[in-house]
Amino acid sequence: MDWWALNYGGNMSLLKDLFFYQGNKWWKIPETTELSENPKNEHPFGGFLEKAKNILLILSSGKGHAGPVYYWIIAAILGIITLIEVWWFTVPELRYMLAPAMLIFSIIKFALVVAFFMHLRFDHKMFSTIFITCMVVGILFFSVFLLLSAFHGLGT
Amino acid sequence: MSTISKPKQFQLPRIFPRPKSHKGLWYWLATVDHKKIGTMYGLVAFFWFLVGGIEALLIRLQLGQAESSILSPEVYNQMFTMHGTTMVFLVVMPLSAAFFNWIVPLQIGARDVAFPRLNALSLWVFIFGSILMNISWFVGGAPNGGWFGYPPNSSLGFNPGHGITYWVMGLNILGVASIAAGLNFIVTIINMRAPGMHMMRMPVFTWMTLITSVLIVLALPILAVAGIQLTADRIYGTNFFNSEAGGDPIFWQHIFWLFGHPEVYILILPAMGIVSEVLPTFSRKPLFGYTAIVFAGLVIGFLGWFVWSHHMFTVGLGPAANTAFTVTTMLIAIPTGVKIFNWISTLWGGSIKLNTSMLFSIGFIAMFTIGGLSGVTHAASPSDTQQQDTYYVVAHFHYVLFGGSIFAIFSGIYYWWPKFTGWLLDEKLGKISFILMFIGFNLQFGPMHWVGLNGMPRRIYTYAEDMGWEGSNLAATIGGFIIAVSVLVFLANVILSKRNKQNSGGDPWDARTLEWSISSPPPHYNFVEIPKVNNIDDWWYRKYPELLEGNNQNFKKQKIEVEDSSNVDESKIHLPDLSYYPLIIGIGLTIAGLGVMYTYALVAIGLIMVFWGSIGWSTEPVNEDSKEHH
Amino acid sequence: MSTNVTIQHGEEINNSTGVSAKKLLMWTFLGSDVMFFGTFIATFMAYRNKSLVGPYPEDTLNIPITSVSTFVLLMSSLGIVLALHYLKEARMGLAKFWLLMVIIMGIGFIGFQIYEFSHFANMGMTPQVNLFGSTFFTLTSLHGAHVSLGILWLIFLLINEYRGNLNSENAIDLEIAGLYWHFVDIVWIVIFALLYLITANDGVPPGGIPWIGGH
Amino acid sequence: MTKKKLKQIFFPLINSFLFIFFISCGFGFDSPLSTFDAQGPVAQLQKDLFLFVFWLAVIVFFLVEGAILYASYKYRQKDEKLPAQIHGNTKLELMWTVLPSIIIVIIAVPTVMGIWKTQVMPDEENSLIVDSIGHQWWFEFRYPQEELITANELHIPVNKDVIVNIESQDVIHSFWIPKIAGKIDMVPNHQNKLWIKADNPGIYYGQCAEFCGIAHALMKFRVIVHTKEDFEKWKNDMRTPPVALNPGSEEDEGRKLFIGNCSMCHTHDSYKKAAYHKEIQNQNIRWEEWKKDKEYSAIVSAPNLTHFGDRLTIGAGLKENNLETLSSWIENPDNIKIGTRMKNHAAIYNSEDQFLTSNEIDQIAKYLLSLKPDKVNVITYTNNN
Repeated sequence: MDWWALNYGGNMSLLKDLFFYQGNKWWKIPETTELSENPKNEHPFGGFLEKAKNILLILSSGKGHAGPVYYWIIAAILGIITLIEVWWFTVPELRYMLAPAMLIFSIIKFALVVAFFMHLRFDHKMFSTIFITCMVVGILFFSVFLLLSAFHGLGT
Repeated sequence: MSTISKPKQFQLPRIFPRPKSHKGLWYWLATVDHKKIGTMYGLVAFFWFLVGGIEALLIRLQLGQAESSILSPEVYNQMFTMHGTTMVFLVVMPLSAAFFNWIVPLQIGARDVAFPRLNALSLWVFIFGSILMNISWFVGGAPNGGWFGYPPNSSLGFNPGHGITYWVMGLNILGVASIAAGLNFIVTIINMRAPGMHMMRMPVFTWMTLITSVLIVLALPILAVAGIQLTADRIYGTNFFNSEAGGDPIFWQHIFWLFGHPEVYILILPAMGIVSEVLPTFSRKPLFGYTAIVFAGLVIGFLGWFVWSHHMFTVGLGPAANTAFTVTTMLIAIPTGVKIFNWISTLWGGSIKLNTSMLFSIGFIAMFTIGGLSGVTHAASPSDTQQQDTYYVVAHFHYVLFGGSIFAIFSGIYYWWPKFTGWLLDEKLGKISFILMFIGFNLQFGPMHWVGLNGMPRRIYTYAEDMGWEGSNLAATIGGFIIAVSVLVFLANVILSKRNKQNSGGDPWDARTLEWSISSPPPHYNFVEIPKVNNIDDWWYRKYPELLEGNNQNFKKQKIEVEDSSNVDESKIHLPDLSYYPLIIGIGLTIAGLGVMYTYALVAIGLIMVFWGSIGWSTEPVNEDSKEHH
Repeated sequence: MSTNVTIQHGEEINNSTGVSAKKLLMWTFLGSDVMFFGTFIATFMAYRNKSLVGPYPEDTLNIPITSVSTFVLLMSSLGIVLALHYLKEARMGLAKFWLLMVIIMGIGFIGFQIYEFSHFANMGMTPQVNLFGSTFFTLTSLHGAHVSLGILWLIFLLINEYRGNLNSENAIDLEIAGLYWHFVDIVWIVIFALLYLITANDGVPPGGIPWIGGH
Repeated sequence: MTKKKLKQIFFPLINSFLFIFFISCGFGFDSPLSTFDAQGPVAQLQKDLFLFVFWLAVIVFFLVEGAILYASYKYRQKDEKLPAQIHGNTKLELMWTVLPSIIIVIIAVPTVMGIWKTQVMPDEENSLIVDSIGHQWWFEFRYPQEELITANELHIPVNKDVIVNIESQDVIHSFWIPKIAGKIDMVPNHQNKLWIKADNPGIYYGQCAEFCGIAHALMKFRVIVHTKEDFEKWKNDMRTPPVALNPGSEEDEGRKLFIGNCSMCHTHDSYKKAAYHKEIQNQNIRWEEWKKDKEYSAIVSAPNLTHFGDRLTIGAGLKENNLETLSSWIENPDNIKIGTRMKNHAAIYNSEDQFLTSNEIDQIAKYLLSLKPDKVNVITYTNNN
């Protein structure tokens, strides 16, 4: 547990981190330029979500940088994955695995483009927050919807 | 797009000169000032409120007695379709948008929204979209498929003619306006807050605007897709909802309510925001449980995405799906309850000033509670199969959307009117209009609970005498006319109060948030100096600094005057200049929409206008005189 | 009170957070577009194998050709990221070259799509013929409309680059156009996987009538 | 604020509440479509569940509204002093998050049990199966086990599980018999199932509850719940040919007119053997014809008129079935129900040379009323509405 305490400290509250803290971390709406102490307020949700926040922070933190060479490498990887996709499609023996494989490949490609080409990995974390929120709501939402369409009338 | 001005910046040759004067029609057409745009939103939406109200009165007249024949069944179907569509898309949403426009930049201490021209675009697209939808009355019949437009009844095979096409086209265009406005307010609220205004120092109205905008931005595209699919079905003969080609009518219901349920929260969250501003101001104490109210709003905004099938308990999704949606629907009652209890606690122990605005807000809590409780009876899906599509549902959502949204909007009108105009509305007439509206509203929609449980289905243009529904319907009709009288009293109030202007000053209510720290009506640049925010209700604590030191006993109001804008060197404040390109794009979009129904020539003209507008927009400098800064 | 007068220029970086408002707008718009394409893709998936008459995916889709066009679009994403990089470094020659390449690749992609559509139409597959046609054509043509809009936008920026209006100082304008372009690309990544690779082998669904029109 | 002003504001509020309460109570729940007069286990469960939630809601209602009224009266402004500035209270917040959650759980348990109880179909072997098909704007009923077919009047035995398979041919309708069970939609391309069971013999009202076009308000039906013996009799009747007609009588003239003008859409001889399958086939053909040419097709799907003389109502439950209403219907269906396909497609309304004289209309009506099973086998319909 040392690395946990080392990286994320022990005395943060989720609310403070989400809304009051100045910095450039994940899941953060940026702060305005000048800060001053907030008056004492009641926070009925203060504190007890701390662990969840720490897990989120750990899952999502990361550093890195990119330049033209990186871009070419990423493009090469993208191209290779596309080739593998098409090859996989043409091999009849692999066809039973087609759907999951294609989904995984497209998610990898999706993530590569978003993270490196769209600079989400290096940019302000708020952009990630916005985009990932939309993706999560969308994916959850349409999964439920597809389930409902597929299992219409289940149980009657 | 390229907006940074350079001396050799390419500019589209201008057909019209860029307006300069801050007066006259040309100014109103080209304005990018959020306050002017808010005013126009308000006026246009209020016009549609009157239109939708007249439609409602005609419906009530028809149903006032058994087997009446004031409206033909065809016209009746058009009436209730347009009443629903008008009230949702042309009244409550734009009236909320009017408040967003007027209030949000003032509350967060900004000079304008983040994208003033985009804001003007939203306004014009909304205005022309609403006109487009209502053109249908004059060209062969208004839409008649209900505001939910279920196919196959709304598909070409069962509903020939242009009515439904106008409806979907109008919704698509209005969707563009809403999404543009939603994007604008998200960016504005995140990015334009005054220094020191943390997210958790924002006024609740601004918070609810943010949540509403997020819902708009995520939900309206779904409606756009449904609209595109239905348009394609009707015009190009595709098969999305064509049951003969294997298309699934249930599918439309899913997409529509995928959009439709977040839409319900789009309609009610701004109202909750307004009430959360009015209650603490007139109770003269802080909002009870600010954080809880904000979080309850967030939770409602999120849960609202996963309850849509409670509109579909009777389509046969099966007990598994019904159980899941019953549970998620009931969960929504919890954050809603938290809000109601917090509002009551805000009243509790306060020093309540019962003026018109406050009465409407208290009326909101009282009526919204009834709507919420009847909502729980709907969530119980076995008994909902008895209530679905009866007047019980009509009663329920009018208690939420009229007793909720409209009451709160009137509360907001009376509350912010002095900020809009600089003069006060008459309290006596205001209270009369409240009492009339309260009685009329309950008289109209209260008996609908009973008549619905007594088996009266929705959307019927007539009913037989032996059904036992006449008494309740007559009461409802009388109630409807009482509401109409109260709206007339409100209009009279506006006219009479304007005649003997009672100057309000900048801060007539001894209010709490930043918009009251400047003069009324605010100058076009809003704040002489961008304020520095130290507290939640910053303006309040500037007036009562002792409160911050924990002094709860002997309060003294510090003498702080609202900002004086008479001696301001305006040359130092740079605001975007007027632009008529948003108007051109708005007109172009509407023409293109009309063309989709009639001829491609119009589509081409519309698209050329849109293209011209966008190029002009992106090449014109934001302000003409800002060139030397770059 | 400090003399903190924020001079505001409307739609420029004018804010108290230091985040570009335009970029924020674009990301929020992309989030909104996720729902737009999400609904269309969900429609397609929900109607998969529900067509009653042919042609079915296995009768029509041509994976090799689409693979090439997919590759072209992917590489255009590389192009725009390089164009932006060189623009930021003020290496205008390379910046212009790559932006031009992106536009050419984009037009190439649209060309492939036009070819594909006309090929399908010749085979007898139209949006009117069955559910597969309806869902396929609306989704791909709306994606194509997004690409076309992006091409117009990039041409506009390229003109500005030649006129010297777009330079390293306002590279943000290219960056947000790039975000849009990348998004269109990732949507195609999903479309290529779902509409083409996964469904391309779908034949006659239960209850469907086999298609007799030949290739 | 003075007391006088308070009176001005609060008394109207309270009065309006009371007013609404009293007038609403006066209206009662005596409609034939009332959901409060449950006559079957499904409706009973739904009613009980509603009342359970309702009374809980009433308690919450009085607490909340009472608190609002009390607070607004008690804490009205008395002086210019500021009240105590309270920002919140964590314990209270927790309380009113947890308490509603508990209430929700209390409501959710019987609700979920109710969902599974009402929506899971009973054993098919021991149930009567009825197929109900919604049309614009009438209901078709088929009994696949018995091979019977009828329209707008659903006959079922008392105290027996009935599974209704619910479909639609054109747009979405909804099948609803408030006194027996909650509604379920009739959706093209989907087969929904509804379980109903009636406790007492009698006549119950049904109604389409999903907006389905111009005559939505007029799309009704009747459910006739028989005792077991009566139901057997009814089944026998449905297989018995009608009373023979005297050649040359008015009824016989009507028969000829009917065969010439009406019988391409209206089947009236489903008492024959194997008529069931033929009628289904015919309805499908009619439906296909109409789909092909929705404006001018010569035939459209139409209600089966076998033993029409025994029907209680005409026009899908709109009017009592007698010579006067029937003649008025045949003369112009718009008199009774607007927008019917009969009016839009039948040659007798659209081409001048085929218009009927009032005499002919009377003859057809008399013929239709004479369509009664031969054996006099009187079933007593007890109308308890």
